[in-house]
Formats: sequence, C-alpha cells, structure tokens
Amino acid sequence: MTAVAVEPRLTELADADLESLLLIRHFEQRLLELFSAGLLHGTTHTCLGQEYVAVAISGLLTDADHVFSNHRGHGHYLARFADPEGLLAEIMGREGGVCHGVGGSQHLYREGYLSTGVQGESLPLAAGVAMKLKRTGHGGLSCVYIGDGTWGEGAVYEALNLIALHALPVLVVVEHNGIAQSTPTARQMAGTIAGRAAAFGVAHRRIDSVDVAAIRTELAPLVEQVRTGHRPLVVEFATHRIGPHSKGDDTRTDEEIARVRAADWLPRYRRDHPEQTARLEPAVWARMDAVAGEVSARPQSTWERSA
Amino acid sequence: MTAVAVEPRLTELADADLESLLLIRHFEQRLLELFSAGLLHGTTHTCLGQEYVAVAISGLLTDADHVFSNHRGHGHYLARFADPEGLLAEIMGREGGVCHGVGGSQHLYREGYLSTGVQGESLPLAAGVAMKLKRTGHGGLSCVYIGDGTWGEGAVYEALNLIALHALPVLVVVEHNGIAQSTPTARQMAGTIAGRAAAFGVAHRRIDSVDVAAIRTELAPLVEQVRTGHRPLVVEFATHRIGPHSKGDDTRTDEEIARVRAADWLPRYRRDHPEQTARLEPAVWARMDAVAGEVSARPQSTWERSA
Amino acid sequence: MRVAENLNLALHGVLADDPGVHVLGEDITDPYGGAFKATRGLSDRFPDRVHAMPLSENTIVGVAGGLALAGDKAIVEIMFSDFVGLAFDAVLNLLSKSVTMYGRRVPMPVVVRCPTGGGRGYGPTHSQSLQKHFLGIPGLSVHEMSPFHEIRDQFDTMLASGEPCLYFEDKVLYTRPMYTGGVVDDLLRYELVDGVAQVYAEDPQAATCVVIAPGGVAHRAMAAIRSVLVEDEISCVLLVPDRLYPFDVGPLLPLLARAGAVVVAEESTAGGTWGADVAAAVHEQLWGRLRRPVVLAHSAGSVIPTAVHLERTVLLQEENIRDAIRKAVA
Amino acid sequence: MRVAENLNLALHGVLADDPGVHVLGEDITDPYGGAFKATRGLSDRFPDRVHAMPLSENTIVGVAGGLALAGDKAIVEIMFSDFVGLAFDAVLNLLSKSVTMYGRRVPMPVVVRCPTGGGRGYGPTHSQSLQKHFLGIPGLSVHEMSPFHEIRDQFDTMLASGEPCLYFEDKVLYTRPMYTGGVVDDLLRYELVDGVAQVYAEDPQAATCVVIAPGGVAHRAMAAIRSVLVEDEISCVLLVPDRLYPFDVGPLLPLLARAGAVVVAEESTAGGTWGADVAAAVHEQLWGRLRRPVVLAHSAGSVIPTAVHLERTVLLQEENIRDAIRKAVA
Ligand SMILES: Cc1ncc(C[n+]2csc(CCOP(=O)(O)OP(=O)(O)O)c2C)c(N)n1
Ligand SMILES: Cc1ncc(C[n+]2csc(CCOP(=O)(O)OP(=O)(O)O)c2C)c(N)n1
Ligand SMILES: [Mg+2]
Ligand SMILES: [Mg+2]
Repeated sequence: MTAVAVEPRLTELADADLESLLLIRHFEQRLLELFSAGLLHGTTHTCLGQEYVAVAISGLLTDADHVFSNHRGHGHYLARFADPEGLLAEIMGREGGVCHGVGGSQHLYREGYLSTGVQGESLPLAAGVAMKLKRTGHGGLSCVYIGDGTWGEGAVYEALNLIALHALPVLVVVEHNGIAQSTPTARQMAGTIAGRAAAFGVAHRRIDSVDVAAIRTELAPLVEQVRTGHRPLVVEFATHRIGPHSKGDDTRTDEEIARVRAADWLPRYRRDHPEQTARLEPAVWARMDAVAGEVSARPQSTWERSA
Repeated sequence: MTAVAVEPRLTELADADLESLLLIRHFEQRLLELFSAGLLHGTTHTCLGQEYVAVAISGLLTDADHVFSNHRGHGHYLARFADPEGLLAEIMGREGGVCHGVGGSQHLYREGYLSTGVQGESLPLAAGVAMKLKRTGHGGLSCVYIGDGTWGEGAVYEALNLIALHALPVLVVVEHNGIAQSTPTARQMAGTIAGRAAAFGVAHRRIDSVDVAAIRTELAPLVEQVRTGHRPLVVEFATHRIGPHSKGDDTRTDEEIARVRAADWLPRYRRDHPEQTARLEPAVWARMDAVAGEVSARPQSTWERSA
Repeated sequence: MRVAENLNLALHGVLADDPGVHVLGEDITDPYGGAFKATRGLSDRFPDRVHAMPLSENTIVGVAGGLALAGDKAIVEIMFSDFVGLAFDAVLNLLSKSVTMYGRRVPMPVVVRCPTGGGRGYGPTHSQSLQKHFLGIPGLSVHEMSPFHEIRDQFDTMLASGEPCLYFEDKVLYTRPMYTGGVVDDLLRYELVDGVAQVYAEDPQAATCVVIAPGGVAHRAMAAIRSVLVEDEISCVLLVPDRLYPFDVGPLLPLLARAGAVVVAEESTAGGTWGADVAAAVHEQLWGRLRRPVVLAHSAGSVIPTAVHLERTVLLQEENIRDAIRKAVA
Repeated sequence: MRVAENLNLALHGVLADDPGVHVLGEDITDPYGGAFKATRGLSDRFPDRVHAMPLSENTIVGVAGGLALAGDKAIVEIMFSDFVGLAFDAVLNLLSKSVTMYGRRVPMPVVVRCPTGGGRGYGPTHSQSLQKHFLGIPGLSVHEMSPFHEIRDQFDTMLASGEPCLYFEDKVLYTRPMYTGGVVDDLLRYELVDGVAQVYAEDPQAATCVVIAPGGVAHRAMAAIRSVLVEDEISCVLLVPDRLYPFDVGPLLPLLARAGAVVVAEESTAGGTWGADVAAAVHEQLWGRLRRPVVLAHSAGSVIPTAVHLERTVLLQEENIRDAIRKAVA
C-alpha cells in the first residue's frame, strides 16, 4: 500500500483480459456519470483502481466454481460474465437486469455467483457451498471477495475456523485497499491479515503487483492446491481504491488521493502497451456508449413478487 | 493437555490460598451431591480440576478490577469473594442469594463481577469496561475467563481486535481444558490460541503448571503490563476438566477420564503437603457442611420484579 | 412414543430418505447426540452428513444456507433457542433474503431447530420463547413442534417449502408422549384438520370457547380446558397449529365464530406477541361476532428467573389459561 | 431546522452536558461524520469520547454495555438499522438481560441509534424497518425519531431510563424540517400531549378517525389526512408517539373512543407488526366502542426491491394510509 517505487513493465495481456479490465473501468465511470446526471438512484460502490484483482482471479476460476461478492462487486461480476447490459439494466431497474431490479448493485445472483451488501455474511455461505463442492469432488471451489474492513466482522473468523477445520476448498480474496468507507485500516484492524490466516492454519499469500499475468502465474499453483488439496487460501491484494467509497463521499486528503491515483494500473498499462490499449480502448468506450444508450431506452423492469 | 510426565513438587501455598482451592472443590462436590439427591434444579457446571486457575488469577487482581465469568464460574466467584453462602443460596434459590435466585449458577452480578451463560458475550462487555478503566487511570483491568470452545464465537475476535486497537487493559484467561461440552478441541478449533492472540498483536502466555505460586510469579509482571502499559494479554491455561460438562453428561472414554483425573492438582498437593492439607481440609469440609445445612434451611428467596 | 424419540426418528428418516440432507450443530454427534439427545445415532449412521460444529451459531446457519444454495438441504440445531439471536442476521438478511431478493425465488431449504421455553430452571438465558421476534420476515416461516403432529411430516413440509424455516421445540415436550389415534386420554379426543390439531372433550362445533396455542403450551392448555369443563362446565376446543407464521385464520373462522370466545395462549413474555398478531386477524374477520376481544395469555413481561419458585411466577401456567378462558366467556 | 441538524445538535448537547457520555459507531468521526452525517463535528470537539469502531456491530453494542456497566453512558450508531440483527443477541441477551437478570436493576444506559426505512433505493438489505422484531423484550424500550419531538429531550429521557433503548431514525426524515410552535403548515397544527404529538386540521376531539403512526411515517400520514379531509371531508387526528414500546394506549382512549375509528400505519412489512400489538391493546380497552377493528396499514409482505418503481409497490405509501382511513370510517 505504499506507492510502488520501481515500476517494472507490466506483462502484455491477451486482448480479452485487457478488454475485461477496460470494460470494468469504463462501465463504472459511466455509472458515476449517470449518477451525476441524476439518472440513477440509490447507491453504488465502484472498484476503480482495483479492476485487475477481479480479472486476475477470474482467469483462475472455472465454471464449477462459486463466486461470492460484496458491495464493491461490479468488477467481480463483469470479469466473470462480461455482461454489462445485464448489470447496467439491474442497476437502472430496466428490463433484462440480472435480478429484475430487485437486487440492484449490491445484490446479484446468477448460477455460481452471489453478492450481498451485508459485510461478513458471505464467508459462512461460501463455506457451506464448499462443503458440497468437496463432496461432489469435481474440484470446484468457493471464491469469496472481501475487503480489509470486513475483517472487523466476527463471522469472518467463525467461518475461517470452520473452513480450516473441515479443509474446505475456499479461496478468500482480500482486497486490502487500506480503507473501509472513510476509516483507514490502521484504525480498524489490529495485527495483520497474514497473522489472521496463520491463526487458523490457513495459507496466505500477499500480492503487491498489479500485473495480471504475473499474479496468475504466482497464484495458479496455490489455487490448484485449494481445488485438489482442499487447502484453503487467503490471498491478500495490496490495492488502492481510486474513487470514493460510494458517490462523492471521499474525505481523504488531496495528497492521499493523489497517492492512490498514482498507483492506478491503467496509466501504467497504457504507457507500457500503448498500441494495444489504443487499439482496444475505443471499442470498449463505444461498447459502453451503446450499452448505456440501449439499456437506458429499455422499459422499467417487471417483477413477480414471490415473497 | 498431555499428562505431566515429571511432576515437580508443588510450592507450598499460604493457608488462605489452599483454603480457597479446597473451598471451591468441596463446594462443587457438595453441589453434585445435592443434585443427585434431587435437592437442586436446573443445571450447573463444575470446575473440578480447574480450581487453581481462578485462585492463581484472583491473587493477581485488585478491587479496582472487573471480573467477567462464564457458565463454569463457581471457582471464579469463590476465589474472588469467598462467599459460599451467597453462591449456594443463589443456586438453591434461597434467601441471601447473590442475585435473589434470579440469575442462578450462570448469571451472577456483584460490584466488579459479572457472569453470563451465553458464550462470547463477555469479551465485548469487558472491553467496554476497560475503556472506562483506562480513562479513569487507576490501573484497573478487565479480567475475562473463557473456555477453549468459546473461541468458536465471532464476538471473541471482534472484541480482541478492538481491545488491541484501543490498547485496553484486558486480561483474557483461557481455560483450555481440551473440550467443549462433548467436543474435543481438535474438532472445534483450527490453529492455536497463541496464533489467535498473535493475529491481533496481543501478548500471549501459555501456562502448563498447576502450581499457584509459580503461576503467579510468572504472570505478575505481565499482568502489571496490562494495568500500567495497557498491553492486553491472553493467558492460556492448559488444564483439565475432571467432572462432566454439567451433570452426568460425560461421554469421554474411561481412559480419557482416567487421564484427566491423573492431572488433578489436589492429590498432588496432598502428597506434596500432607500436613497442611490434613490441617485445613477438615475445616473446609466442616464449613461446607455448615453452609449446606444452613442455606438449605433458609426460606425461598424473594424478588421484586423490576422488568 | 415420546416426542424426543419421534423427533429423533424423524431426523433419521429424513437423512435416510434424502441423500441431500445434512444435519449441523454443536455437540450433536455420537455418543453425545446433542444436548437434548435429539440427534442420537445420526452421526454413527450418516457420518458424512452429520456435522459437529464449533460454537458459531451465526456461521452454522450461514453454512446451512450455503449447502442449500449448492442444491442440498440442511437441518441446524441451535442448542438453546435463546442463542438464535446470534444468528438473527443470518436468518433475516442472509437466508430469507437469498430466497427473495434476487428477483426470482432462490430455494433455500434450511430448517433451524430451536429447543425452546422454560420450566426447567435453566435461567434467563436458556429458557426464552423467542418465536415472536421472527414473525413477518418475508421468505421465512415459523413452525412449532407439538405432541399431535408427526414430526417427520413437519420436516418434509418445511424442507419442501424451499425456504428457511425456524422450528421451535418446547423442551418440556421431549419427555412427553406423542398422541396417536385421536385419543389424548379418557376425556380428551383430537383430530387433525388442515394441519391444526383440534382437541376437545365434547363436540368441538358446540364449544363455547376456542383456545389457540402452539405445541409447547398444549399440555397446559389441555389441563385448563379440562378443569374449566369440570369446574365451570365451559366446553372448549383447543387448536394447536403446526405453523405459527404464516398463520391463516381463514379455515378456523367458522369454529371461532360459533364459539364467540377466543383465547390465544403462548409462553412468550408480554408485548408484540404472536397472539396479538392472531388477534388482529381474528378481529378483522369476525368483527361483531365475538363476545369480547380475543384474550391473550402469555408469560409476564419479565426476565425468566432461575429459581423454580420464581420462574413459576413469571411463566405462563395452566391457571393463567384457565383465567383467560373464564374471562373470554364471562 | 432540519431533523438531521436537530439530531446532530442533540448529540453535541448530550456530550457537552454529560462528561460520562460516549458515542460509538462505524465511520462516525470527522471529517466523515457518519454515513448520514449525524455525528458531524463530534469527534473534533470530544475526541476522547467519540470512538470510531471497526465493522463489528455485535461488539460495538457490547462495548457500549461495558461502558454503561462501568458507570458511563453510551450512544451507538448502527450505520443501517438492517445490521442491528448482527447485534440482536447483544441487545436481547446481554444489555437487556444485564438490567433484569441479576435480581436487582443493573443500570445500562445505552441508546442504539438505527437509521431505518426505505424510499431511497438502497435495496433489500439497507431499507428495512425492523422495529417490530424488538418489541416485548423485558428491559428494552423502542423509540423513534419524529419531526415533532425535540431529539435532545428524547436522548435525555432514554439515557435517564437506565435501560437499553433502540432509537429508530427513519432516513427520509433527515432532510425534513423539524416542526416548532405547534404549526405544520397552513392547514395542520400540532400539540404534544404526554409525549405524543397530536396533528390535526380541525378540533382533534371531533375527529372521526385517529391515525397512529411512528415518526418516519408522519409525512405520509399527514398527506393522507390532508387529502381525506379535502376529498372526503373526513376529519382525522394523527398521533405520533416518541416511544413505540412500551406504548400505553391509556391516555389516548378518550380520543380513540370518541372517533370510533382507528388506523395504525407503519413501514414494517406485514406480519407480527407493531400495529397488531397496538390494536390488541385498543380492542381490549375499547370493545364495543369502535365502528370496526383497528385498520393496520403497513408495507407488503415482501422483500424491498432496489429499483424505485418496484420499491414503491412494496413500501407503505400515502395512498395506503388514505385507503386505510376510508376503510376505517366506512
Ligand atoms: C455488516 C455491515 N456493516 C456495515 C456496512 C456498511 N459498509 C459498507 S461497505 C463498508 C466498508 C467496507 O470496507 P472494506 O471491507 O475494506 O471494503 P471496501 O469498501 O474498502 O471495498 C461499510 C462499513 C455493511 N454494508 N455491512
Ligand atoms: C452462544 C452459546 N452457544 C452454546 C452454548 C452451550 N454451551 C455451554 S458451555 C459450552 C461449551 C463451552 O466450551 P468451553 O468454552 O471450552 O468451556 P468449558 O465448558 O470447557 O469450560 C456450550 C457449547 C452457550 N452457552 N452459548
Ligand atoms: Mg477496504
Ligand atoms: Mg473447554
């Protein structure tokens, strides 16, 4: 979480991966614009600056895996499903939304994917799914994204204890962006995430890089261990939240915001791979223009109330 | 929790300490007899074999300290207040009970002392009291007794995080008897208690001894650190529950029961200090006879319902 | 057969018949078999689907939800229902919401068993009746064990509902016999109508008072209707439902209207009770046809003391139901 | 003055006047000042008694209890009331029990502030009205913010009660003005009688319908009584209490009896509502003096959707109250 002093050249990614990264970024920037224009209601939490986490992890997952996401989940969803239409329609309450507009930004469900806005709930759920996956024996795992602040919640520890005890195939991805809403991690968390994993005998790996390819290479064998060895793993990404917590509620100092902005992977990637970025980015923009236009024109979602 | 191979001679204790140890033992044996005789209702959890923990710790506490106890709390109470009448009356629902018979065995309150039967609740409460004690600045601390099984509860971790973050004068005494109700610790807990303390940057000391004097000598400087340095501490006693969880619900094997019995401090102390024990034990018996007789003859407690 | 045995058999049966069912809880495995022995023999017979859990009520319920999400089913034992408050969030915001908040029903077949109630001297944190706190949560239903209802049928219904269910088991029932064959004793008969047990000495259609009570209160209610029959010649019918929420008073209205006097008895402490909810529905439906408002009988608005002589002054007793009946028909 | 400002001033005032009061919560310190800015300026002014807490709702409430046990007082902010379920055990079995279960009252002056309710498109887990789940817990009272009640007075009352209090703050109120001087607008007047605001256009003693609603619903209820007055010439009086539980209908009975028609409106989802509890008390007291049963108006028995057009179909609206009034006087 200190700005990277030496910045090695980022590995060039496959077009699909870069597209995924750019899609998440431009999707969310479009969201913030729509909010500013008064076209969206409620709330939203963007993952600006953290997109690479979801893209790196998604590349290590299979269809047999279950993903559990949180309030800051657009990246997790888009990296897995590349479905900006379904997500935008959900957030705008238009026809074709992933959950008919009932769940909204924080509450998404699709086969093998679930998010919720109550911090800490997902780990027990993921443990339960992993119990079943382990029994089924096809090597599926539960992948849970949580933030550093969410380590305040007791449920995280209860579940981690159980996951370790039962040797469940659970991959906990911690997006440690150094802040929870407005509170710096140092004011929320005593000790470290590595220490917490060790307390339960769970493997831990810290990732400081923003290089998607390098991250995957480093994590692939460990993730394989989760699947086949039923060795749960906590991967801690030292990352940076570039945007506000939700909308316009950033009380960090200008210096602090400048510092996190400086850690953004996108300018680095543009600098290291100008040609590829220039080739792909306009198409993503165009796609988001089209998606925003098309979805905004859809009728409001309909929903048959079940309970 | 493995039986002590070499048994060094136990330090001779002051009469008052030995009396306290014996009082707890004979109080609880009397309780089990009263239960068998059908003279007691409800439930009770004895600390047979663990008495020395409470006595050792109580010797390190002052009147400024607050004690938080749990379901297995008779020893904690008696070591602090030497009040078998009040406790027995409470358990029997007779006049003069600590809480007029409302709380019973598990729910005791006296100035500076509180117990409750819901596992995990006491640590947050103790943290709150410690916040106040720290502000007051008279060196008081919160002392919380919990079992190994209680580390299943998320509240323990939430509170520990807070205690460490705010550098609160909290002494967590873990009576690690290797079992929770019927479940061996290995089936309940992944990792270790030491690891858990370390995860939050909290000091930890494991005590394998049953020698009250030696334990106090070892812990005194650390407890002083809790008071004056506001350095919270987890003391883990490797101890043995000789009796059943509550009454007659011991499903351990005969070997296992023999093993825990072999670790009992009392036969050792009797062997090492036969004269002192022979001198004091009859008086404790006699006192418990008198207490049991006197309290049993009291009228039922009365209580003015507040809410 | 005792109720505890019927419960144990139901668990055995569900596990035997459906390979997708799991049982989770604290101290539930053999030889201990649970604090109230309900799960005895399960782990020996189904070792891979009976899971001993650490003291982690919140997470146990969440894990059950995960098993359900993955296509299995789960039955959780909360050792004492008093601790289900630790899982309140998991029940309210995780399991119930998973069924309802994703725009289509996501099945979540989970039963949370809650041994409940007082009368055993276990004290204020091990004796409560918390059913009322779980009423009116969309996607959640609340059921209760009774000596009239075959427990296996209840489990089958709950698991088939595809939504989380709380199942309250009054601890005083465990050692009581299950009733079979329509006979309670030499005086009382019963009949199951639409899942509601009707218990009566004389023709229920001619009863002058209807008492509605969950399973845990049934024995106190039966004692009360017996004594008002003998002492006051008041003929009552007792209705014991198997589900407290949602609770449809519709099918009961003819009986209630004919009697014109209704008592709802439950062990909950005063305030915001299940009875108040039932009463609201009854008053709405039978306005002008009752002699007086539905009489609510419940425990005092008080903590539940440990000492038996004090506990008795707080918890709903047979006499309270008797008094309620007399008030209702006065 | 806006309600949020009144709330903020109340917090400032309590901290300034009583050196034993602490405020605890997530993201409550400056410059952020809380998710809804209620705590703005507190930590700058009282740095050692305003405590930023990790995401640990259960423990925050427990810590507040500890401060109280040690002789201080505490006000907790739960960021969204939806999360208070995580502290259900701490409220039920720790704080409330500490007051009541030790044979004598152990004071536990703790206020748990719960920003609550929907209408802002925050979705199913950030929009609920959970008041009803906390009714009838011995040793616990449930209060609600309103535009008629000086919030400082409410805090003083709650802290002086020596028992834990839940204080629900409907989020839609934050940006609304506080009413002062007995005047709502050109049509409506109000008066505070025994802590209950009476809001009316015409002589309340001559009202044909009484609407009872907590603070969060007051604006919808006022819109409803205004429109039934104009459209249907139905004269209503709206009663807005500052405390939902315990709630004594006694002093209101003359008003209710004279009107003969009563509506209770709340935002809670259907089932086991506060209104049902109020109705039970009213029916018991005014049997034979009401034209029809108390009409309960509440949200649908449904999850609360995120999309505004769907949310509207679920949450209690002005129209629902209007319809309830028409039904009550029909
Ligand atoms: C149980 C619960 N408490 C509080 C909140 C409000 N809240 C939403 S996000 C958040 C901060 C989470 O921080 P972190 O886990 O670090 O994730 P980040 O926002 O940094 O991605 C808070 C306090 C919540 N959603 N759930
Ligand atoms: C929240 C909660 N869950 C479950 C219980 C039931 N219970 C009482 S004691 C106990 C075991 C506690 O084990 P441990 O902490 O090791 O203490 P020990 O009994 O060994 O002293 C259990 C499960 C409880 N009292 N509270
Ligand atoms: Mg964060
Ligand atoms: Mg133990």
